[in-house]
Amino acid sequence: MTLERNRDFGDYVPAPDDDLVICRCEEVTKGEIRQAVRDGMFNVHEVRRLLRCGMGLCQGRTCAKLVKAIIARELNLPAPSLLDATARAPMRPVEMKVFANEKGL
Amino acid sequence: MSETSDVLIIGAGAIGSAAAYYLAKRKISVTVLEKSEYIGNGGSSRNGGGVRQSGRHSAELPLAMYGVKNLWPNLSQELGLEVEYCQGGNLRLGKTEAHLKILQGLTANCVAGGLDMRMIDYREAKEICPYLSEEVIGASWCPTDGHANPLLTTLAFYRAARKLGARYVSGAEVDKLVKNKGRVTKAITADGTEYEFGQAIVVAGYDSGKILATVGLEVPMMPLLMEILVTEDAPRMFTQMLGTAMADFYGHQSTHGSFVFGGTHGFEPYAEYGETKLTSVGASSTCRGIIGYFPVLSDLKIVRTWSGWIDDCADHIPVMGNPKETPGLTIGCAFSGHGFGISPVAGLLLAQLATGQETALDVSRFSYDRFRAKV
Amino acid sequence: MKRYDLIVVGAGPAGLSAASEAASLGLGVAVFDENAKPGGQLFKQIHKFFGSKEHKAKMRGTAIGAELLDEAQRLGVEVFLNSPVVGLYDNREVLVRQGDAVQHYKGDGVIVATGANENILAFEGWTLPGVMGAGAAQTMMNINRVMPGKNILMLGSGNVGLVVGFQLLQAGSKLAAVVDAAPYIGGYGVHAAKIARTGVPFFLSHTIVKAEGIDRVTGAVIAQVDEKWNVIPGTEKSFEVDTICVAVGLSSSVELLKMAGCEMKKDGLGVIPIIDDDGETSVWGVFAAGDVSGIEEASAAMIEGRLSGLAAAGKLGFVGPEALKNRKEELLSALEGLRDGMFAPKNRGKSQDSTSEGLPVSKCLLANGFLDDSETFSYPGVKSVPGLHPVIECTQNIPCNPCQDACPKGCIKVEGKIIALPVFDEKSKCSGCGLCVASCSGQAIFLVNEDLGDGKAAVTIPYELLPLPAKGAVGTALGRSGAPLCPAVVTEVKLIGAFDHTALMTFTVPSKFAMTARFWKNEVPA
Amino acid sequence: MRIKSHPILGEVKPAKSLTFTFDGQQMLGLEGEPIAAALRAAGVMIHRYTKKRKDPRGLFCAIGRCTDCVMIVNGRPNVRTCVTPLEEGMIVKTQYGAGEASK
Repeated sequence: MTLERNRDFGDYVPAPDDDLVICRCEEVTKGEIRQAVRDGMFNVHEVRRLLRCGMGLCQGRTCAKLVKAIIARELNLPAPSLLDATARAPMRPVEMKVFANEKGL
Repeated sequence: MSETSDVLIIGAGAIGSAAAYYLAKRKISVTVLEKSEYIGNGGSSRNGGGVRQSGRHSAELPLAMYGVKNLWPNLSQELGLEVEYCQGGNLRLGKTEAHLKILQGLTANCVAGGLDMRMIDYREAKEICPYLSEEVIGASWCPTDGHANPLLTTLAFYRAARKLGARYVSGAEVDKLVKNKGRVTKAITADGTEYEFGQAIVVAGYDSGKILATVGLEVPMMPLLMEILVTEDAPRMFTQMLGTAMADFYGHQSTHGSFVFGGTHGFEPYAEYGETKLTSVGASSTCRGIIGYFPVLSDLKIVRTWSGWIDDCADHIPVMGNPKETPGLTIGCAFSGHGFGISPVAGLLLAQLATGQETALDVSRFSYDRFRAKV
Repeated sequence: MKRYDLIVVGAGPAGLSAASEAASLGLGVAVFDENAKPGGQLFKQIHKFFGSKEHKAKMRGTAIGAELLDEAQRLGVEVFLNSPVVGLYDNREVLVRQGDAVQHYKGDGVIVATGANENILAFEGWTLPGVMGAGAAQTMMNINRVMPGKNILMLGSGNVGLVVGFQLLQAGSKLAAVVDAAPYIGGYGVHAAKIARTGVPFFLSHTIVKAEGIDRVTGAVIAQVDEKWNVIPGTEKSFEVDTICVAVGLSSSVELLKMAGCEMKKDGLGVIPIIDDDGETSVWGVFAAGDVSGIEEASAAMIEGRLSGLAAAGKLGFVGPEALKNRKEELLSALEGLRDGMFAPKNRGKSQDSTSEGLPVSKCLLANGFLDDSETFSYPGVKSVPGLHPVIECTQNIPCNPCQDACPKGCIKVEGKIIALPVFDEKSKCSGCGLCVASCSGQAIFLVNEDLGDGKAAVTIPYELLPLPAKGAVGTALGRSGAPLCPAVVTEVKLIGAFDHTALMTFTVPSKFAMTARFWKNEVPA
Repeated sequence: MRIKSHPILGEVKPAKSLTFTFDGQQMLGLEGEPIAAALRAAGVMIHRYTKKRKDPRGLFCAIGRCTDCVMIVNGRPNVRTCVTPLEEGMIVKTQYGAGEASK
């Protein structure tokens, strides 16, 4: 979908819960996410690449929906219209030595 | 909003956004079109983050050196975002005499180009990075190399360019370029929107090929799929960019703590161009490479793997310039898998090329002319 | 590469059912599960299941899990535990972590039955130790036999919140309150009622403001919200709790399906795979069954699993078209029964003002978790007759019918569809056996003799808490709301095998409380 | 606190006691249970302190998904204690940040 990205959000109005941690692994706050959207990060992919929310040990398994909802609210869009981050192996953290030890090929 | 701009940039990767930034800084009106829904969704967000001069082709070396000297050190400050640039040096490791021979060749080539780079023995390498396997017998060492975070660098250029007024449109795939009276003057996107321009920069990775083909240009590129992995955070262990003579793997520990490693597994591309699937063997192969050189990392957990496409040029160096056949058009593509480290300087040069300025460095070696039949 | 006719990812209700269905048709099946124990969430589900008796209703999740495992083992399914699937690659190649290696396997068919993740809620203090998912609390108490906390606040009144809330009481914890931002209880009314009658308050249209504490939870503050979910200042209430459980829904664990390239569709804030009625995704030979294909009850997951197992067998030529068709119709019709009624996936979010019988749904039940005493006689299971008789306080269309078969005297009828409200046939003679009381997964059936002849009434309730009182114990009878009514003397406590751990406690109260006393507390009224 | 008797699950099955240490302190757990259960039974709530804010964290999902309960186990950081079985002699430590074993 074509998206014009030079959008005027007006002045940033701090919210009382801007300091709330949203991504528990990388300790990214709601305020940081809101600010990132205003800086032009218009989707889950860009916000996570900028802030690392969803890039920690759990890979966003906990916070993905929360992050999505905050981005959507800031953009004034329905949250389901945003796509999730891509799912990638490994589904659980796996040690290098285990990955290196392949069997059954 | 007007559909006309002084410069139209096709591709919002690190290089496209760097060009947009340097143009917008000069108050030139810029529009950037991005095929993907996401900024920097191609190789710019998928590479290993090397900011490397060593091991470069002699043509690229001056660009890499210029970037390390003039652009990278202040980039975070200039763009207002920490891009995690770390000048920790580059260690390229060898385990056999044959390896050392390769490294010596690379070193001689770079030294000839004026780079501070030398061969070191195991002991010195171990002093630089205490985690090396005892099987390592020597290495090449370039103390001024380093790494940065490609995701942040790309988004920092985008963010800064956008703040300076560059217009960005994502989800806008260019179908074709159109010539008018011998000059390329507009681009038409898949939904039929026409974007007119004084000059266009095509900097769309492998996709540049089909866009350029619409005005008769042909860049000899191959798409290659690379796989990368990232680990859990770990306490800071080392700052160097790492590689091996045989290119078993390459990577570094990022400043936020996780290790990023890429590698090849010897399998030919199996995916359709554009898909970013992974093989079931890629991560395993890279891990074996890493553990062979850094056994201490074997307990480190991998949290994610991904892949990305490289626009590999027939002669493995980029194409940058204004082809004679297509006035109005600047090309920047075929960075062949080593574009990230030179992305700021490439953006700067493309901005200069597109506006008829004298370029900061000689770019004649990257000219499109080199593919023309010699008569 | 080791090849199987069918690889199933996840040994929960859907996965084990799928594996057994396929193995029964001759497929060589492997099941991989990341946990040390099979059964998925079943072994945490210590409550009796709803549904039809053909599909394991009134059995506890734990017993269903054991039965499914037995079946799979009998049919030669290879179940690999401690075997997290790392990735699902092209051509149905499955990479599994086993011990210190990653193993490559190939499935001619692959059924992904990876279940769901708990949703969460972010609020001030939510990262403190002591805030946890309701499922986490369930794992700790029912699997590990460790109390998650002593005083607990439950956020969420869906079935997970209600079921876990009651299980916390069973584990010996105190439940301070059940809180939900919605104005109505989201889960089954009967689940709410069994909590409410113990005296636990429900705070609907309330949200959590903060978890208090410095390095662990020591309290919680909630407040009322308006229609736009904004906190109404001045309505704050504090609780001294050490644990806050979050039960705000589940999300399908779709990562493997996404990785495999299956087409997805939106489902709330997340996505679920697009599947056909066999559970097959857009990728050939890759199926999705159970919660991963959309959140439902485990009873539906088991049938979905069987459908996918059957379809995989059909696709790979293990079953002929006629047999395939017949079995599929049988399974689809069972699934249809479960997907009916006011809690069906298709009716989620719709108003539930009246039952399919045209009876009004109790607003008091929806807002407070209990039926108002004046409303009970509106329902076909509640009638006042002389002598001993069942009182069936089942007031919503839930697909469930074990009570009908439990009564040897034919007192109870679930007519027509399985979602119909049970009807008490006052012409039949109740023998007082109590099987209906123990069979009701919602603990909504009571035996009452409204007049014993001495101005007293006898009330028999299902009781699943410890300690069981002794005969003769004097305590307090509580009403549906949990409010103390009067002193009550325990006259009998019956626990036989057929009751499956649901004790039947009979106490006597003055006759006027016969139709209102619904719980007994071991406290002498002041 | 352990749940010895349960109305549905009955009496707890006897299990072998295992000795382990938590931040140097000797503790007892049971064979077959995850590290997190043994810690919870012993009243330990804090598993780690975060990197940026130094906030305390404990058990959250209990099924190995959220990775909040990670600790340093036998010298290895980021071990999910809710799904890692307790073993005799295990050395379990509070994790600070990415795995520095002390403040």
